[in-house]
Amino acid sequence: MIHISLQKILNTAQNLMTLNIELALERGQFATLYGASGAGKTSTLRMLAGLMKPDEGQIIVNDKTWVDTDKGINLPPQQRRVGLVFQDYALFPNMTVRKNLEYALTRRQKPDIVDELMDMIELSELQDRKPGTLSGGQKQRVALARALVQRPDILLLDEPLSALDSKIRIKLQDYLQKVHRQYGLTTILVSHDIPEVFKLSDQVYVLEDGVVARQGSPAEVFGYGQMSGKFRFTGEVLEIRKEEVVYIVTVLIGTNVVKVIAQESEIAGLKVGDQVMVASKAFNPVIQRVGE
Amino acid sequence: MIHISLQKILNTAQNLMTLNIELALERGQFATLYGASGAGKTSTLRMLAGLMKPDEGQIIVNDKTWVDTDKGINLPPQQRRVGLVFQDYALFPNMTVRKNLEYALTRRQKPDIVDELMDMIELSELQDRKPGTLSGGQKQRVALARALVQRPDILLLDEPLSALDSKIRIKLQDYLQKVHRQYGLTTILVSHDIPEVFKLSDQVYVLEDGVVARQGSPAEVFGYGQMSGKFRFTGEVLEIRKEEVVYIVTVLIGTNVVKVIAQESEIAGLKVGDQVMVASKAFNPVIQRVGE
Amino acid sequence: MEWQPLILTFQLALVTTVFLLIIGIPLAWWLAYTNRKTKAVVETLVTMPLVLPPTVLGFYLLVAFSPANAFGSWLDEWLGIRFIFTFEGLVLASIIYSLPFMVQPVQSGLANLPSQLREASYVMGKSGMTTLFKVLLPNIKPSLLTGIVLSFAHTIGEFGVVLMIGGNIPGKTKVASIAIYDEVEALNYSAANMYSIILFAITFLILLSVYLLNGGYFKSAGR
Amino acid sequence: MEWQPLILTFQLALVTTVFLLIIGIPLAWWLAYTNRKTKAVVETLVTMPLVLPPTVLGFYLLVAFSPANAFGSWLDEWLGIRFIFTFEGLVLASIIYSLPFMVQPVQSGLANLPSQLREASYVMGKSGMTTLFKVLLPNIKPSLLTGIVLSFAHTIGEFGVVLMIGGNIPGKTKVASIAIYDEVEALNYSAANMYSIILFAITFLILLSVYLLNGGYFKSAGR
Amino acid sequence: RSGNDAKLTIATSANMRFAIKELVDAFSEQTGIDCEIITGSSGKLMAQIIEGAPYDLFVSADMKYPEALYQRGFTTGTPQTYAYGRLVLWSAAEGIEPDITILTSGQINHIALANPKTAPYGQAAVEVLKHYDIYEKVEQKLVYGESISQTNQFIISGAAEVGFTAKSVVLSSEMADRGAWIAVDENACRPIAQGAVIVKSTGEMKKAEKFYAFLFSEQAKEILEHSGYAKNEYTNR
Ligand SMILES: Nc1ncnc2c1ncn2[C@@H]1O[C@H](COP(=O)(O)OP(=O)(O)OP(=O)(O)O)[C@@H](O)[C@H]1O
Ligand SMILES: Nc1ncnc2c1ncn2[C@@H]1O[C@H](COP(=O)(O)OP(=O)(O)OP(=O)(O)O)[C@@H](O)[C@H]1O
Ligand code: MOO
Ligand SMILES: [Mg+2]
Ligand SMILES: [Mg+2]
Repeated sequence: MIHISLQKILNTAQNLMTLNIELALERGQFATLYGASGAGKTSTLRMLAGLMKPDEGQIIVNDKTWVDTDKGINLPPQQRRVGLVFQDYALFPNMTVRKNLEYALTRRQKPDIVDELMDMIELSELQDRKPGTLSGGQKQRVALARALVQRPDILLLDEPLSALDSKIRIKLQDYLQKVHRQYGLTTILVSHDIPEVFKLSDQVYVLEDGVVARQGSPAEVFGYGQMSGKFRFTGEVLEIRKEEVVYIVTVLIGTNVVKVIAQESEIAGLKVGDQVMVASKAFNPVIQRVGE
Repeated sequence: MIHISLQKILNTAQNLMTLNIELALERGQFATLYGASGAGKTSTLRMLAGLMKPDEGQIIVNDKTWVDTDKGINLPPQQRRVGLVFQDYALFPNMTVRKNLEYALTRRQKPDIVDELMDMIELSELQDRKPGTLSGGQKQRVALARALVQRPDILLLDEPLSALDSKIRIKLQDYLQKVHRQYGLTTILVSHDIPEVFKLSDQVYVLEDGVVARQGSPAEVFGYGQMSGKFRFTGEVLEIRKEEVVYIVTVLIGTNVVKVIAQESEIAGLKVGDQVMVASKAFNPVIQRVGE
Repeated sequence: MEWQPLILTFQLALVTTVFLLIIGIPLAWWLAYTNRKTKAVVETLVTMPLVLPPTVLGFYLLVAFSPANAFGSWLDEWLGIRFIFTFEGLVLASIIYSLPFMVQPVQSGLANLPSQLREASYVMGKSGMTTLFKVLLPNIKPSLLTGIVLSFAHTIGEFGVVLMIGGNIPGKTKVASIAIYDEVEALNYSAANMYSIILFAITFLILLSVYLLNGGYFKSAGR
Repeated sequence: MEWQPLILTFQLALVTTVFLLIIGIPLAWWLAYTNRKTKAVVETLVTMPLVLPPTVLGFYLLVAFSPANAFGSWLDEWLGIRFIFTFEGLVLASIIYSLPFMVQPVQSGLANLPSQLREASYVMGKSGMTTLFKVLLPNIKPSLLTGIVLSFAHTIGEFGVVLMIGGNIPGKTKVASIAIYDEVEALNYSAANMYSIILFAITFLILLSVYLLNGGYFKSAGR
Repeated sequence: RSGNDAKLTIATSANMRFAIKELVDAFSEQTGIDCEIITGSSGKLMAQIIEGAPYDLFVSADMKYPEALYQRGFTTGTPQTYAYGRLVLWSAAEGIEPDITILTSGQINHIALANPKTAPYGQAAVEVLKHYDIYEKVEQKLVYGESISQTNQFIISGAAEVGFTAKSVVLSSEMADRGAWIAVDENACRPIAQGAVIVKSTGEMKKAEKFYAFLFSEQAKEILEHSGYAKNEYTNR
């Protein structure tokens, strides 16, 4: 079990914001911190990693106290078994991919894990290249592998995939899932991307102005419920066109464009850019693989 | 009309890649460059802006020759009427928001446009703040406004929204659309995000290894066609569960989770993470606004 | 003890630093962004005056600028400028001698700035000059201050070159460093100490305030 | 003309630069990352030796380290080190005098590095030392080279301090700068020119190669 | 650093730079003792001796510095005068015949002399200017070298059209035929008495005493005389 209870006054652009976070994570859980820019997500991760000192609070990880401000305990980052993937990777530009991973080895560790991780995350071909010559997705994989070398108790991921294109993004999500399971990690992810949160996490914590406003499974938090018979899709209105007596509303659902016929009464006040729900009463879906 | 025909040998990590781009844009068009990391999108924009010299080629904008390597013409960036929004904003850290915009004014210009743009893009409240204290979305808006101050002929946007959360992202897409129409711009956007491309662009150019592999409207390029009666959605398999004699496949479509009942034959070879198409034969959708 | 040498010293340091800013900044700018092969040669040349003992450098300057020489007499006749035994000469010599201390920090400051700032300004139609003064320099204040501090301090302590080309004329070229040296040689240790302490105290206060300011900048620049 | 002063000069410059690296790097590291109020004071103190004329600084060092003094005789008796009229003394004096030229560039190099590099290393359990040597320094090579070049060149040209504390003893403290000075004073201009040209040529080649290397690094660092 | 092969270290003022070489050569030939010459300004050398410089003898440009050393107990005895310096007016500029009378003319922009505050030859030069009653008139033209040596650089480079230096300089082999010079009337200033002392507590006392004795020998007097120094305060009195 990981108990986190932190308070910190952050000075944002104009005013002060009190970060006041209470989290209780199961071992092996994949948790996500979700929230608007400036909500305090990165600050929370930094306090977990020991890179920022909380004003008050405790962090207890598997019965070991990392932070207890009352007792004056605040372990330095070196003594916390944490892996951290920074949003901008923070790879060491002077080292090759292999050297970046090897640097993370502790003195007592066997170096086998480096090869194991490079195999798993498909880095072997890149091992002699310097970070400067890698594409964004490749860099990200190296950063992930490097954070895993020490077999951390907790893996912290700060918006690791936000700058990547969808193909690489999906691939890296798969890697994340794989290592999370394989190494029995407790993972805390910061992400803005709802599909990503859905796909990866057991538990979502929504931060708003420094406090956890909601928490639960992705489906609970994002309010779509568990659907079965009836189907509902949320999407965005792209176009509203009048055609004779009805209106044709073009809706973007994910990457799909759907045209819906609607009555004037249904679309009262609706305008382009609005979020809408498209539901059907009778829907017999068939599924079919898309050729890649 | 904007004619672009450029060749440039780029040295990528291991080998050389020849960028060979032919584009013909209508005035007032919103075009998107889409393609994998390293395909040459940024390089194309940089050559348009005059920040990179092509090995060979021409750029003719509204009958004015910006580049003609045969004639030795290569206008410096200062003489091209281009607005460019860099992926990392490139705001001047030493200037306030207002000063950033005012800096862009030409000598002959009336300064009214600064206030006009700040109104339109809702920056007035931020005008006295320095970029360092702004959130990502706010920075992005400033960068966009700054690029518009000079009323450029062509607006170039290099993945301007990729690092933002979805709420801010949608808002900024709206701003983009608004200024594109209002100022009659010709806009070239680099984006990885298919919904964004759908929403914004008239024309998509897909770059692959330095050449335009496909082009057309978003619907044409991404192959979904213009749907009417029949509905199809593409999504990703999240889970496959056997329940008595049938399988329940959980599919993520956009941010929606859908459960589909499938026969064993339908899901042969299907696994978690696969892209699938969910289609229905009879679907009578109703539309409903989502409370914000 | 007289105040004149001290005043002269700070005048010299100030004027020299101002000229070094005027000369050093464009040079640093060119060096930071050029791809020319000559770059390394210019960098080396800028550093070379450091390598000679100041008195010897001073002697070579003396020979070069002497009115007995073609170049020196040309300067005198056509431009009316004399560089030996004049304040102007001290300034020139100090500029040559302290040039690397201005150029090097500014150059590496500029080289470390993200190139997008420059490019963004160019795309907005701004000239190199405007870009340099409005965008680049305001964003490398720590490096600029480092350059200013090193140049200023080095000029205050300069002695050999100044002695050689200046001729130790009271009120004109007798700066504090020479006055102190004089007193030491004349076995007037108490006067020498007095000068040193005052020079030290004033300079200490100047530099301390610069560094206190600088501290603020360094922090904001260091992400 | 003898080769000994030239050899001695490069020995002095080399030893001094090595010591400056050893002392200057930790100092620069502390200055780059500390938030202490004392920071500006230390920065100022490091720069202060520049402010005194070298000969006067040399004189004060001479008095401080003289065995006629409590401190000097303590050093002599307890540590067996003599700093005056010895090579060790030249090294010490040169270190004090050139310290800002090493500290300043390295400090601003470190301050400009993204803090994530340091933090990433700490999170991996690495000590400050390991982080400094394996991660930070290899990524500020241009700044390190600037520091090395300025210190090296400045030590080669150093003259006033060295003359005062070293006393011009052949083979021990008579470095090239003093030899050249001597020849100029003795009106042996041809010998002085000879020394100067050789000193110049060797240093020019050393610095040029450093800058050519540096050019490569600068480019890769300048995004 | 003692023993038979150890060298004798002689600290010498700037004006003696040329004569001392000849003296040392003759001495070494006679006794087989090798010598090391350290040249510098008298004030600097004195400061170094006080702080423990390994110099065996101090051959100064005047009596003041050796006397000061003696007062502080750094020498074996009182300083003795080994020679009297002579001042000359020297010019390396084309078309200038050095003479006291031209100093006030418009032809002359700068007059070089050693710093009168620290160098005896500079002091003597000021006395000369005052003797001819032109000090006030030429004060604006004066430029000061740190020592005789630097004064020489001003003159040779032509930066100063004319200047006062030691006779030993213009008679040296290096400067023979460089420019033109005239001797300054020895009645125009106080004689420049130059003293030498043996520095106490060096390991080379015996050798130092030998050189000291040699410095006052007839042979040395002869060398000094043809180098530009005088045996007596006034040659012609
Ligand atoms: N060391 C610090 N001390 C005080 N305030 C800080 C510190 N670091 C960041 N802040 C402030 O705390 C607030 C929260 O920042 P944080 O980086 O945690 O947000 P975030 O949720 O990660 O946002 P984003 O999605 O933009 O990354 C910001 O307004 C920031 O200015
Ligand atoms: N000035 C240059 N000279 C030569 N090659 C370059 C230059 N700039 C970039 N390249 C190379 O050209 C290739 C294409 O780069 P470009 O930045 O255009 O890709 P991109 O499509 O924008 O990719 P991303 O989505 O990662 O931004 C890269 O492999 C890069 O290393
Ligand atoms: O020999 Mo001196 O000390 O220049 O007069
Ligand atoms: Mg964050
Ligand atoms: Mg790009």
